[in-house]
Amino acid sequence: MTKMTMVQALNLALRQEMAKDDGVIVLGEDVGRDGGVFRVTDGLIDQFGEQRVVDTPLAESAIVGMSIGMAAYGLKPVCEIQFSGFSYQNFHQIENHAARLRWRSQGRYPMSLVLRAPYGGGVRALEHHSESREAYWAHTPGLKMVIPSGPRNARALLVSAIRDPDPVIFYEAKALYRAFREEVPDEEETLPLGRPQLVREGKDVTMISYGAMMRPVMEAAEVLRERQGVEAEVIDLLTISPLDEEILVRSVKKTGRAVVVHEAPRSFGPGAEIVSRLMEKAFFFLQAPIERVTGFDIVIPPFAREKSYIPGLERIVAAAGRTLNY
Amino acid sequence: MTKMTMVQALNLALRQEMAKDDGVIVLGEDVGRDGGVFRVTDGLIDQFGEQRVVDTPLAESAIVGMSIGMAAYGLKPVCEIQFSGFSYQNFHQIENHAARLRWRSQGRYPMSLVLRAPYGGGVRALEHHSESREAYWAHTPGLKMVIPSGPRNARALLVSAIRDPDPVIFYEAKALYRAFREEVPDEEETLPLGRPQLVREGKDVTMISYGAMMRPVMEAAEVLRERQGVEAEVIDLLTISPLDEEILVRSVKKTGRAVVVHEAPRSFGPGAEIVSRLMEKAFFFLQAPIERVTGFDIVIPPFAREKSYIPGLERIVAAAGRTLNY
Amino acid sequence: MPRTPITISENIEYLSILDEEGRLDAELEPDISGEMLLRLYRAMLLGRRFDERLLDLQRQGRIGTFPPIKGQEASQLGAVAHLRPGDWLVPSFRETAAEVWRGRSLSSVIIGNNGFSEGAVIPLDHNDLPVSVPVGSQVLHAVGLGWAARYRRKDDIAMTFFGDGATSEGDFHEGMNFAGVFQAPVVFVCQNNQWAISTSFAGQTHSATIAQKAVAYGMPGIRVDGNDILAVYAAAGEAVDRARAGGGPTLIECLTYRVMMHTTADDPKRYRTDAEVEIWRQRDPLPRFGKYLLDKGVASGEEQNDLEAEVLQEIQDAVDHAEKQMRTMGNPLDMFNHVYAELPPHLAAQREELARELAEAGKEVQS
Amino acid sequence: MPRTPITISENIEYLSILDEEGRLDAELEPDISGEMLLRLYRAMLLGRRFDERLLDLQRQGRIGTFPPIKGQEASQLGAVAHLRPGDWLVPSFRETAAEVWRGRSLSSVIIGNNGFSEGAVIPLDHNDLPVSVPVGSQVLHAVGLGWAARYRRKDDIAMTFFGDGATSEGDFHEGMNFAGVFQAPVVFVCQNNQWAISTSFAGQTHSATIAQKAVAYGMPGIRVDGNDILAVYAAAGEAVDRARAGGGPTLIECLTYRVMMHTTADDPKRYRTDAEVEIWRQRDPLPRFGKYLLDKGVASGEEQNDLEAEVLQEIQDAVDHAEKQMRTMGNPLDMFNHVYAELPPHLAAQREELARELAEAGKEVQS
Ligand SMILES: Cc1ncc(C[n+]2csc(CCOP(=O)(O)OP(=O)(O)O)c2C)c(N)n1
Ligand SMILES: Cc1ncc(C[n+]2csc(CCOP(=O)(O)OP(=O)(O)O)c2C)c(N)n1
Ligand SMILES: [Mg+2]
Ligand SMILES: [Mg+2]
Repeated sequence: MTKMTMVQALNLALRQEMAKDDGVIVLGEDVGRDGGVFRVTDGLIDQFGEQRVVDTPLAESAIVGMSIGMAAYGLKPVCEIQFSGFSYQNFHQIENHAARLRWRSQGRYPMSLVLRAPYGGGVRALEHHSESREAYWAHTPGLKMVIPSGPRNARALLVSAIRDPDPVIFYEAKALYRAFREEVPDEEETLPLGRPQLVREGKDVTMISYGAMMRPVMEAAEVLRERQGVEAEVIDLLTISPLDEEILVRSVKKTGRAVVVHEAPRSFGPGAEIVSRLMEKAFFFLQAPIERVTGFDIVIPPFAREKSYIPGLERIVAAAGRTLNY
Repeated sequence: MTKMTMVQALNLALRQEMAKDDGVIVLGEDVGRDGGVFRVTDGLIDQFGEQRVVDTPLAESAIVGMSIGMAAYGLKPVCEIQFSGFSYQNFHQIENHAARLRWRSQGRYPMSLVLRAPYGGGVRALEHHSESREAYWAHTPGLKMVIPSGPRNARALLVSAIRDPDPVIFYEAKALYRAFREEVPDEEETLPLGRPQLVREGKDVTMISYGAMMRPVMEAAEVLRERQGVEAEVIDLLTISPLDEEILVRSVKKTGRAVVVHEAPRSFGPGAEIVSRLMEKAFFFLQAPIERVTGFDIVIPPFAREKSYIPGLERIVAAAGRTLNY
Repeated sequence: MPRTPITISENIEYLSILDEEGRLDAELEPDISGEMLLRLYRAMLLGRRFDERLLDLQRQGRIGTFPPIKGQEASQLGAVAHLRPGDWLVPSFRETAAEVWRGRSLSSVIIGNNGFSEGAVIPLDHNDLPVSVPVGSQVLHAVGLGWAARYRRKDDIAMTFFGDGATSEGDFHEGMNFAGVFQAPVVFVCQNNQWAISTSFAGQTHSATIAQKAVAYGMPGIRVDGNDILAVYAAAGEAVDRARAGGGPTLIECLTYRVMMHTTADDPKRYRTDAEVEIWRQRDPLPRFGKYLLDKGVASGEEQNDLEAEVLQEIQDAVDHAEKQMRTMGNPLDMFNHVYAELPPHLAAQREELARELAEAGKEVQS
Repeated sequence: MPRTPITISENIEYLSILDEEGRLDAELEPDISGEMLLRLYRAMLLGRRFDERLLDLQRQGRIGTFPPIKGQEASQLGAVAHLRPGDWLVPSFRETAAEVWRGRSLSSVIIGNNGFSEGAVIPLDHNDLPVSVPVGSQVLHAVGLGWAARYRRKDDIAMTFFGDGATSEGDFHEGMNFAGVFQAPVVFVCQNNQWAISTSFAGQTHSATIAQKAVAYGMPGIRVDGNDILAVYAAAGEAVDRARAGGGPTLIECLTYRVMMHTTADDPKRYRTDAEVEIWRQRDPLPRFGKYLLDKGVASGEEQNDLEAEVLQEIQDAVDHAEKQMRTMGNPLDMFNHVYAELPPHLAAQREELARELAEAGKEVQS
């Protein structure tokens, strides 16, 4: 066990999987010599060489398109898109091909491909560097969409994503990269994709979130207990899609109330799907409308105003209060 | 008044707006000489010349990127993407720029741009020619997303879209292009964007849909009356985003039940947002979970199987039945 | 020298060996065995007759929309002829002759054109990708495949096909550039059939040739008479050998013509003249090659006639076989197959929904 | 001639006028008025000193991350100097000197670098687009603007800037190709500063120059010494005149160097040697131009020193002004402005939500 930041934990995941499986290839802009602009791939090129840690020219569609070819060949490309705000340059390669090639070839070609990209706000970045648009991928059949919430699960999920036979979009919250350290076991650890985790038990209200928002959500749960004696149950989705609602439904059947929290814009966002699943599967148990605490339906503003955009502790606490007092 | 197909009605809209405003420019692949692969732009080049009906090289990002430049200049480009399945090639131009340039320039540059694209299944087409992914755009702040359901509203909405100061993604259901004719007035007609329409009154259940699905939905409403004496109220969204839920909420407060129908995949799809808005605004009035009748969460299959994918009359009737018997 | 021309070090050439009058440049004549010549001729003939038959079937409503290849057989076959089974063919959507050369069955083409996913299946003994509809997008996959082969220390290469229209797409550019930087073993074959639906070559690019676009990527480029199978064969042979030997990628432009409509949904009379088409009908690659074989004594007129009959029979058998097969296909529940390696719970539930619906409608399907 | 080289008809040249030793090729010396020479020198100096000051501010935490331009002043100013107010500058993110030349205030740069949307405002008397961060994407907007100007029968042109890295993006290719086909009045200026973050020019493309990429689009291309403002000025002048006269687009490659880090978040020591940087520091465009003015008698050493003081004062005033302005900025509710021409109902409601939240938190804002 070592205490690690999320950057270090992700680096460990890559390092161990690369050592274990020579089919794993890391590629992207500045992932080699530079070690990635956030240093997630730091040092990999020294250990594995330029053949396995590939600095590419500046072209996202090509990075993904080339990865698709590699995956069809049977390799396991882990490509980095420098910021998720530039993953739309390769949207068509993902939608038209990565998400379909296994299916189109009737199972002939595997598509074990991971697209890593930093997402989300809170790091005083330039325009296009703070978006949270996981819903685009979550709505795309054939993909898996994963977002870890801390060093330990980031490492375990990345290992699982690399081993997964299907294409995985793996978003990493920039705000978490160096925010805190966690014990991460040296030995191998995986986490199954498609399984949300109950991370705090409670009986009064269910809070559902993922990624960077897990921190204010957990804080809010604590504050609710301290301030009002409210016991919030908290679920970390980890995998956004395919969304397994079972544990969510179970929790809401118990609490009767739910708050969904994400940075992404509200309308047509991830929260809407969660609301819908809960309404479909736990209709009679709901005591109040489910609250969505989300980014607004506008472009996330440049950093002078981003704090007011991103859901924070008080916004979450207030929403929980509303469901409780409904 | 002339009886027109949707193709003819769209052509009329373009023709009249172009005649009226020399800032309106039509551009895209095969829109000129060929009149568009579905003939929506048929004859425009003869009337307005090559300067206003521009056949472009084969590059979607360029078509949209060039349109963005035109719009910043103050023109009103109406670009055609040949099939919505190829609009992901220009996803970044829309997300990174079209949806933001007014905002980025603090209101300095207008972005009066319409992106027309045929969408949806039911015409025995090749792969990538039958998708329904309006949720991508609906989730993107700064855009408007419009889908007409017949010749007359198609014409009126397209005129409004062209005059709108904001970028509009305008999806046209291929299945409706020549499916039926409607009286379309010769004189100008517009419809406000952002206003769903109540198209059938009823008291037992609210059915909400748009685009090509309006036909089976209206049929289902009729069948429900005939078979079971159920009075379904039907709402045609017309504008998917910005979604104005007012009329939906009012209806559901009356009926207590709702069925949402779309071709798009279910998860993280447009229906989820509608469900969420209704749950937020009409929670106490809901007598049963809202039913989502949608495409499955898979790539729409090639045409031998597409009938089983796309929601049809019986699937809709059955869903209405479920909410009524809940 | 303060104002000096920049020397273009890339080699960009034009190649023609057997011209449209059937005149042979004997010095450049590639050394092809009689057996290979016959195989190529048969494949061209099969490609041609199959295309014609598909058009009939489409007009009879027995298949859906499809893109005819007539006139482009030489461009395709002269190039794929060099591939070994372990190599990768990465087609667009208009390379039926090339796909069939690589082992794709005629019946699978018919089945695919009838909207059955089953038609896309690639023969197990060939490493090819299925048809790719989004124009230009497949070019990048070839780069990844070529890169991967080299990484695995195989001397397999990737050959990708695309049209003149495709060269306008960003993906073509990104793919060429990546191939150049990584010196990937990829042969880029542009079938410049001079039309992209209604857009002429002149409307597609202001460049005089596609071949010279190789200059932008520091890569050799060559334009060949694409209706001259000997020229295509010679140029592709050089490119394939270079790629296999580690010499990097090549761009080949086959100058040919789309004699038919873009797809069966298209009406070319709207945008081009019959006169232009007529000129190109005269340049037909098939009789040109037939005459060469005749002159060379590889296949007599009679032998060519026999081949014709053989090929027609093969096509008839394929149609019969496909139509028989399709009667047992189409279980709607199969649409859930292969979307993921394993069906996730929510899809299992949706599959169940559909199964229930079908059962209620009295449709018998195994679920 | 069955195997013949394809003649490249595009004119691709290299241009240098005032070399790094300060030697002038008098024959090629462009005819620039003394007033213009002084304006250009002042703008270079302002660009340089402002860049240095921004770096200080960033290190002091008084602005956010930003991309320094040091060493690229000549590439930018030699080109934009030809634009008229009605023309369009379409920048990437590393053209601060060019933007300032066009009338953008220094304080707006500081404000923008502090995360205020207000910083992006374009002066009303110039037709420029704001900074564009997605690499290569802006190139297409220039084509649309140029096209639109010509459609409106104006002889205004568009000039777009981008880096060597940007030439790998599909959008660069699509933009060049569209400009060629439509003969749009666009000048494409590539600042080849030889690095795209950590990727060297050699790792970016296998092409020997950026200029020769023009061949792919049937367009003239020229490579100039980008640290030689006379060469940039001469080449850009020709290109601008050609575009304005209806002669179509041009690609200009300014060979220069990113002397500083990519952005203040970058550490170039990880991927390049100090020795390489040192070589390029010697080629600094600023003293080279200063010496030329001295030799030419346009500005004495003393005059240059006075300019230096003047420029520093201008920068100080801008910093003061910006910091004062920012104290009155930042109403969070403003984030809802300009997303649409009119606020739609759901956004009005969300704005209301935020206003309530801020009120509850005791924050005073006008809603
Ligand atoms: C990305 C994309 N845009 C548009 C289309 C529609 N489309 C199909 S084929 C075609 C023309 C292709 O021209 P070319 O590349 O020359 O190939 P050809 O059809 O001549 O073989 C177009 C526009 C498509 N399939 N994909
Ligand atoms: C589409 C896109 N991909 C990646 C990035 C991240 N990024 C910003 S600048 C840059 C390098 C740009 O290099 P170049 O075009 O040479 O311009 P320079 O920075 O040298 O001025 C990268 C990779 C981006 N902004 N946009
Ligand atoms: Mg073509
Ligand atoms: Mg650069």
